[in-house]
Amino acid sequence: MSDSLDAYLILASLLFSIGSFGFLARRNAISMLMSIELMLNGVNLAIVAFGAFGVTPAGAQPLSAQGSVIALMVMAVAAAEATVGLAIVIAIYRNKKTPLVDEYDAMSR
Amino acid sequence: MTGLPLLSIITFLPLVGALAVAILPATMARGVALGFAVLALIASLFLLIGYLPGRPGFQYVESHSWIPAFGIGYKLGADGISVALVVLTTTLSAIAILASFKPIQTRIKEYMISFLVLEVGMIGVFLALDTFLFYIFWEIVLVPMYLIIGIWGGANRIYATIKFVLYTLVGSLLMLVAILATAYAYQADHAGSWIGAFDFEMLRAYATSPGFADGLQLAAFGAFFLAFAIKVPMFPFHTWLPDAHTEAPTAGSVILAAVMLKLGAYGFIRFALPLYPDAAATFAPVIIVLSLIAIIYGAIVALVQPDLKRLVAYSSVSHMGFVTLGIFVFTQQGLQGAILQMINHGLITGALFLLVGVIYERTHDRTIARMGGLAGRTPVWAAVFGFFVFASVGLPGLSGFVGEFLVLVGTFQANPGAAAVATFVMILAAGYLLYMYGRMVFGELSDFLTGLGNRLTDMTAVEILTLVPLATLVVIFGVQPGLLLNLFSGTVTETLDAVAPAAPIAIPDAAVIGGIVLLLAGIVARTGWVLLKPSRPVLQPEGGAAH
Amino acid sequence: MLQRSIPIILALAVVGLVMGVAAIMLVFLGQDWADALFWLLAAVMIGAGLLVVTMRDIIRCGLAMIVCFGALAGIYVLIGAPLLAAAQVIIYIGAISVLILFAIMLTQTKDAPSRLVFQTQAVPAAIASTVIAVVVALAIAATDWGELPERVRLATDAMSSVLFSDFVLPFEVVSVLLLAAVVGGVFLAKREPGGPS
Amino acid sequence: MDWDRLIPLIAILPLGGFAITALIGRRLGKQAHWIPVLAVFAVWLIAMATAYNSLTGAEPFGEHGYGATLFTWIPAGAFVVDVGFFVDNLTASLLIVVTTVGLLVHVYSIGYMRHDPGYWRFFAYLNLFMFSMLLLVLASDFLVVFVAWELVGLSSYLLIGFWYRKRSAALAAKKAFIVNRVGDVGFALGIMLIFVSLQTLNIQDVIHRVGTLPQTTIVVISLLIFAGAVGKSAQFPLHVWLPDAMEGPTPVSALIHAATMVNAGVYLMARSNPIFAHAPEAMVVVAAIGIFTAILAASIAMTQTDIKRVLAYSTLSQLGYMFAAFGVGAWTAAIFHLLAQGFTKGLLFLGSGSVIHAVHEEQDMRKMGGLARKIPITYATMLIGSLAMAGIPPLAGFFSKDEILGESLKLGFIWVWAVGFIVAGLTAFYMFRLVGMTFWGTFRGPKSVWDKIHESPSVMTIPLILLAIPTVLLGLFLGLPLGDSRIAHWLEPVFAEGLHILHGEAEPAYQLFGIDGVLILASVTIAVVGLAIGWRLFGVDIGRIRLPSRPERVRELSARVPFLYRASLNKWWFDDLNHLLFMVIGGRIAAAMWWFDREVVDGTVNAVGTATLGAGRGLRLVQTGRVQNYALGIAIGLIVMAGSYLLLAGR
Amino acid sequence: MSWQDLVVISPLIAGVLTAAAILIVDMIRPGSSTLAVGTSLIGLAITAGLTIMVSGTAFDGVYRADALTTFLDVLFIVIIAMTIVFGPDYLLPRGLPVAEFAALLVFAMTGAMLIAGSTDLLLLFLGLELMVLPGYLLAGFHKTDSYSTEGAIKYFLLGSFSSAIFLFGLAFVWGLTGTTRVDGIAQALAAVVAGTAPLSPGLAMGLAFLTTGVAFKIAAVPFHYWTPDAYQGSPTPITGYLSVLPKVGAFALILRLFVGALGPLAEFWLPVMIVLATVTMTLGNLVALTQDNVKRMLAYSSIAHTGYMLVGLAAWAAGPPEQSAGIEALLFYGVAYAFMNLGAFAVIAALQKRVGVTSGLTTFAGLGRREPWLGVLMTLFLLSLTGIPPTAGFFAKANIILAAVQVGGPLTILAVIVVLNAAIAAFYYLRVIVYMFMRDSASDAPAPKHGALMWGGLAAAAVLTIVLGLFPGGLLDAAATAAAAITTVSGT
Repeated sequence: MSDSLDAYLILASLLFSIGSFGFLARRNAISMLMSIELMLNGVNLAIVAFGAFGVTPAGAQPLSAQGSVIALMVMAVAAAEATVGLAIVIAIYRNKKTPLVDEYDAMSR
Repeated sequence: MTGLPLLSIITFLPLVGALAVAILPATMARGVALGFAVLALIASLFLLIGYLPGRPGFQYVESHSWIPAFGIGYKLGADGISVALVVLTTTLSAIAILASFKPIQTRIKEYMISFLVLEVGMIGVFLALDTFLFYIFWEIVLVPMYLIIGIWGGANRIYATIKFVLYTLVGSLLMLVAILATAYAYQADHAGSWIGAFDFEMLRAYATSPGFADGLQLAAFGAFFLAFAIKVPMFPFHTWLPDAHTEAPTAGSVILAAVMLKLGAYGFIRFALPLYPDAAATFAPVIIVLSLIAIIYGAIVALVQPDLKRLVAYSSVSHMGFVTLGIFVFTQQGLQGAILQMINHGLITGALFLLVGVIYERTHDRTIARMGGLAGRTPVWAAVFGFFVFASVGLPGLSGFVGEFLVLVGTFQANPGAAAVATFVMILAAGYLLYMYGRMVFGELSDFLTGLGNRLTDMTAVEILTLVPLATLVVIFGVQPGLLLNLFSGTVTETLDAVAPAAPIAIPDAAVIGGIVLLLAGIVARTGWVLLKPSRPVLQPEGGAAH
Repeated sequence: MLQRSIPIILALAVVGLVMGVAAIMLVFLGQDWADALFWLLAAVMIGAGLLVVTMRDIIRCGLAMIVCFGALAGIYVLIGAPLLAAAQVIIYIGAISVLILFAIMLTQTKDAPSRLVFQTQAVPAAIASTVIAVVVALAIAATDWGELPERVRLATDAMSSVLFSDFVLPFEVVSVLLLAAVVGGVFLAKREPGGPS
Repeated sequence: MDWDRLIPLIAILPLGGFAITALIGRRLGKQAHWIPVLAVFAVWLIAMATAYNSLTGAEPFGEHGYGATLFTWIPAGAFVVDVGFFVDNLTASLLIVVTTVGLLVHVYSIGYMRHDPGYWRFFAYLNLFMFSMLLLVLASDFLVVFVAWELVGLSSYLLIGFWYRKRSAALAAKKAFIVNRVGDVGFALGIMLIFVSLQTLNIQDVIHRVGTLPQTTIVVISLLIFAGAVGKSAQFPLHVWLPDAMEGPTPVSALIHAATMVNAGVYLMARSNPIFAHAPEAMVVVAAIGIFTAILAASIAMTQTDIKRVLAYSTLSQLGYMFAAFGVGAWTAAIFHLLAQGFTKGLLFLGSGSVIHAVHEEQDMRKMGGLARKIPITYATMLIGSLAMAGIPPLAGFFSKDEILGESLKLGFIWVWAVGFIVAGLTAFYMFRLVGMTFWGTFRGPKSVWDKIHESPSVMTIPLILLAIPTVLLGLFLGLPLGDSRIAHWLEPVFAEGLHILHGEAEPAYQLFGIDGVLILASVTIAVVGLAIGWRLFGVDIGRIRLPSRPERVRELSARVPFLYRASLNKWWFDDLNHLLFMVIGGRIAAAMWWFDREVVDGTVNAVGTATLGAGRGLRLVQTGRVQNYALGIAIGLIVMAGSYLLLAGR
Repeated sequence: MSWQDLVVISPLIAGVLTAAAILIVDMIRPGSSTLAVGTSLIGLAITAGLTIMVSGTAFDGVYRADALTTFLDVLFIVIIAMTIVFGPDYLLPRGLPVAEFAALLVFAMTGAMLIAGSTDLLLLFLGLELMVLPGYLLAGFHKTDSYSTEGAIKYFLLGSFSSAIFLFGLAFVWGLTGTTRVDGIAQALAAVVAGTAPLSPGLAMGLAFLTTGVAFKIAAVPFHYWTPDAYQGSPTPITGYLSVLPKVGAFALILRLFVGALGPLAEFWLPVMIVLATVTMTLGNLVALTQDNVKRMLAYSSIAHTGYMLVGLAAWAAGPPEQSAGIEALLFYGVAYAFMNLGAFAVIAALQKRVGVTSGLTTFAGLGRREPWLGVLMTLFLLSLTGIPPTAGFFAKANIILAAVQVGGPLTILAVIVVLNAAIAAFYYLRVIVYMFMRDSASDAPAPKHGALMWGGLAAAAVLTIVLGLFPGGLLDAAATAAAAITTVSGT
């Protein structure tokens, strides 16, 4: 079981879709941020799994190593996004006095 | 020819004028604009004199590579038709500018600039020998007219002008696709070399042999047809015209009627026929039927127009119907008559709009029913108006007659039935024009006009000055149409050789029945719609009607 | 009170179930412990994930997220990427989660936790995300990955060499990325003297 | 003499007169008449010279006339139209009438229009008309004829509407022009057909080569030309414009609507006679229409009370005679009648003008009576004219009308003869009804008017006298010797070819003491009968012969045939019919079409706009402003995308 | 990492250094806008110089400075320079710092340049992030304004959502091909096309996720929702930037990814592109018809323009890979679009110099009277957006259509759809002109004074708009070489 790529991939996709559900459903901006983090982790899991099980094409670096590095990059990107996102959340919170995204609808149509 | 790029000079003199107007103070705008318009006129007269009617092909050709990547060139050239139309354009532009000295009091600078740019576009269209360049000039014409109607126009001007631009744009954009597709077809057949793919002469040569593929011909001709039919305008694409005419300022209507409507007809003759002869032959019956409808229909609708300008506008629809009819019967007389009719219509309708403007200046009203007895109060105006009204009725001896009759003779050869139908419009034309003339000019002075008191003055010297040249030309071309006919007879023959229909064009019953069925279907459908919910003009920005 | 704790109960149920399965596998079926561990961690991760997106109190959501990431780290170890697991712990649990918790604190309104957890469109959202999950899962199942029979343990030195040979440029770019994020973030989060507090 | 220079002058001089007067006439004031009158006088001299030389067969005219090309008008490929003139005896005869009557009318107008503010305008128009009419007569090309055809229409329009302040005048002018146009359409189509089938429009070429065409084509051509003639000569059903045309000043009625323009139709058919000769079917139509118009107009003329309208209807009736004559093939007779009528009608109209002038612009005969004593010259001349109209020998009208009736009978058109015979009676009747009501009995107008009535100035009376001369003598001059008349000799070269085609062998010899004599007696008798009835009912007062008018008897008689009376009074309701057809129904159609244009054609355009905007309005609702809605949208998009990719992969 | 590598990526380094320099200068002399602008312009000039000079590949091929790179880089640099120039007139009255503004812009530019040059999935992704992250921040740059921040958070949330989607797809593609190199992927897919390897559902799904992610960045329907709100909310000069750089950058990504890597699968994703293009331009135009806020209207119009550019891509995908007309048209369109759009937004920014002036249509009423030059310039840009000759916008459209008709078949219909859309679009562009010239001004407030920078920038945009329309030859050749650089690669 723990030796099958599919298991890990499905797990990853589960995490991804849970995150997407959160993103679609939660009202609180920060909850949405967290959901995005979940999605990214799902992606990471998939990447690592591929790295662990994938066949390294001839002449390329070992896939596992590539995978880890890519995952690392993704983490960094996630961190950056979190920084930016939280900054924006705080800024809008100052204006609107609420973290609830569905009340940010001054602009529409 | 001389080394002097005469055509470029004619084309771009007004542009220089526009720049000059832009730089110089507004007080000088009128003078400068008129000056450059007259310069252009003089230059075009040089062209007229220098042009040698006998020779085939184009003269004064200027050809420079412009966008080598696609073989697009800056190529101008003149043949008989172009020469005639260019001179018409320059003349009427000068007159129109002169005529708008008094009426236009606000934003005179912008006005003159728009007008000169407009002139550039129109001349360019008539001289361009590169399909791409042609399209560019074609579109350039739109913008100034859009502004002229929209800024200096009447109450409902914004609706009118947007309708005008959008309507025209739909057609012309499809034409762009057609132009490009044609160019590619040429390129594909010349080992992927773009050289000559936009050059009219090359394309024409290719069109005569081996000729473009049927599918392309039909599609491309369809697109060209739409663009030109809207511009002419042919039934049922004509409804922008009455609005545009009614709302445009006097000079705008003049140019619109006198020159811009000719762009479409010119396009048919210059591009649509030579490039897609087979498709043209295929389409001809339909177009003839549409032209006949336009001729009769325009006249009938004109009979009940309460608004003077609208009446003239619908008469334009009717008269331009003769042009398209003459073009698509593919006979020497028909085509020559069509071109003659283009020029005559330009002179006569232009003059009519000028005269309407004269009265509008004084009364600020165009309702025929409120006029009456002008002959007593403004005899000169009444006389001149009468002159042009009869010219428009097609009175022999004035230019209007020759063109129409040639078209009819040409049509008769191709299809007597069509000629018979078209000839009946002689009655209707007399009907609506004389009704209007009698209503306005005869009888006792109407209460409305009496109310104006002495504000209702006769024509001023300037106004007369604007009309004298037109009247003279109308008489000259009426007595000596040969002056024009010989100018472009050669070109006409060339064009016809390209099309050369085997047999007289039989209008298939299918075309007629189809047309009628469509009309009826339209009536039924539309009536239903109207009954369901009354539709109002929507193309206008909210509150657009207001000043 | 009851439906308030439903998500928790649900999550615990999932966890318990899976742990039970794992226990059974271990004890009775004598399978190797890795599978069991996989199940365990997976269960914890999914359960925690569900809690993150369902719980009302956002602070608990944050905590649940930490749990979730922890479990994921475990899975990384299991899959043979211990270094990454470490990074996971450091970056996510260490940095991001804390950052988020701070943000939560900053944006807690007086009337928090708020009345409604979910959007009006929670149901369609659930459907949509389920469909995504199903589609992806089907695609995965239907695909022959030509994968190895068993997972490759990652050699740390290999990773470092890769990082500093092939991926040196991305590495540098990431630093720039973070720099930009920080610069902007600071500007945006900084309270304006004149601005509303 | 250099005819190539001289003959064009006939048309050019009036044109010049028109141009000058139109431009500077206003300043000339009451002297404005000089230029036009002198121009026309010069034209008269030239025309007379031309006519003389032509009729005497002098060179270059010879037997068959002389023509020359002046310049090419329209060069359009094969379609080449030359402007040129052609003068033969037919032209010559017309020239005589047109220029003579024209000149006299010009002179007459000097007096008649004296006090009109539009004095100069009037003379300008008159010259324009002279130019058009003479161009029509001289032209050597069908299209040029058509040009003149339209130009006379124009000048008629201008002159009918001369008193433009009168709404009725303006409307009458419009009506005249438009109704004429209806005929012109036919003419134009005929010209096209001629060109398409013969590749030329030169009249001489056409009439010589027309025989080569298929029969049907010729019939169609002749019918189309006939349509043009019907319009211009106001034959049924296009007769409605002529009575209204009396709204114009009386000299105009005399010149255009009696003596010259209305005869253009007959002239045109005579000019192109060989075409008709090839189309007997068409000839029958011509005869039928002509004789029907004759009786129709005569019947109406009997009850009209406006002096000029009576004359107008009599004009119609006489034109009907001419058409009938042409239809039966008595072409010489037709032209003879044309000439006779030209002078007679000119005389009568000018006379009526003098009368109207005398009673202060009153045209209603019921307000006249007993004027004979007050305006003797007018009376005398008009009496002569009326007798001529009635067909009393030896006046001009007698010869021409008698020849028409006789010919039609001899050529086997008994029905034409029969109707014509009745019409002759009616003519005599209504002419003397007119004379009786106007000149005899007692004056029925206001006393104040009666006192001021006086004879017109000599500038008006002299033309009357001058016109009376041909009215008396023309018949004797042209119509004798009977059966072999001078006019026949004149026109022989013109008609010989056509007549040969038509009748083949020469027609039977003239026998004074045979059938022809009987016919003469018959027509004289019927004329006398009609005249007598007229006298009986409306009185007479010639020297000894005196009878009182008997209005009550008139009422009684008319009450006896109420329908006929009302029909005659209401002109057989033709105006009402036209009004219904073209004003009411036509107006409805036009209005409907305009509705169609606004709602359907333009409405569709606007509907497209509405639809587009509507689509936009609908689609913008998607943009709710809620992030999650957007996200959901994206998610759905993602699902669709994945689905489609998987499908694509599946293929 | 060798010296050679550093030389090749020197433009990127220069970009980063410029950003840093701006910040440092600002620390030394806080709040000096002229200084900030000056520094950034100098830095950008240097960057441009380097870009034009260097060429070659670095880091064994993950970064290629080829013709395409140079073309796009120069475009990006000019865009950023213009945006910076337009900034102060709007920012200063609202007390917003120019330095951070400029720095963030330059960071974003570096990201775009990285995209233009990289041939490695991961690098592309990072470049994308580096391009958009500053974008999020800039959208919310007016942090005390609720609209600005609202736009920002919408942009950010959806943006990172799409990034996650993109990454997921990236993961699958990588996992299946075993490499992040564009050429490597191309080879692997070539095998698929050749039939030696199956086109597995996993791969298809990966591609779907990638497409979605990219479609979001170029604001293709139905992934466009963020555009109107973000554009309307952002400070106007930044809106101009947002409407141009991220879009063109994302198209650069598309070129590298879909043409470079997924080229072999062209006819596989072609149908999707055709549908995307049609839906995008139609919806964009239709909704734009109903907008009364010019910024929002231009947002929708920018969506429509995305559709037009996609037609170029579709034209390439439908034709033989070495026939690069479609790509050339796309590149040309990008350039033309950049300048006319920047110009239009710059005019709005200039109008909004006075704080409190909205971007509603009524703001433009009587502009032709109040500020004739602004009116004329706006007219020019709008006409160019409409596609009226002789402007860049016209030639760009013509070029797209030409590319489409060259392929023929369904693309001809697409071309017709394009022109019909152009006709629809004319209505709302002309409507602004109606307000400017045919309506009377609502307010009679005196026109604010505009800085020389603003005028300079506007002049530059206007000149470019006209010149590119009248003499497009040079740019055409450049685009041709640039396109060749990529199509030849994928052609093999």
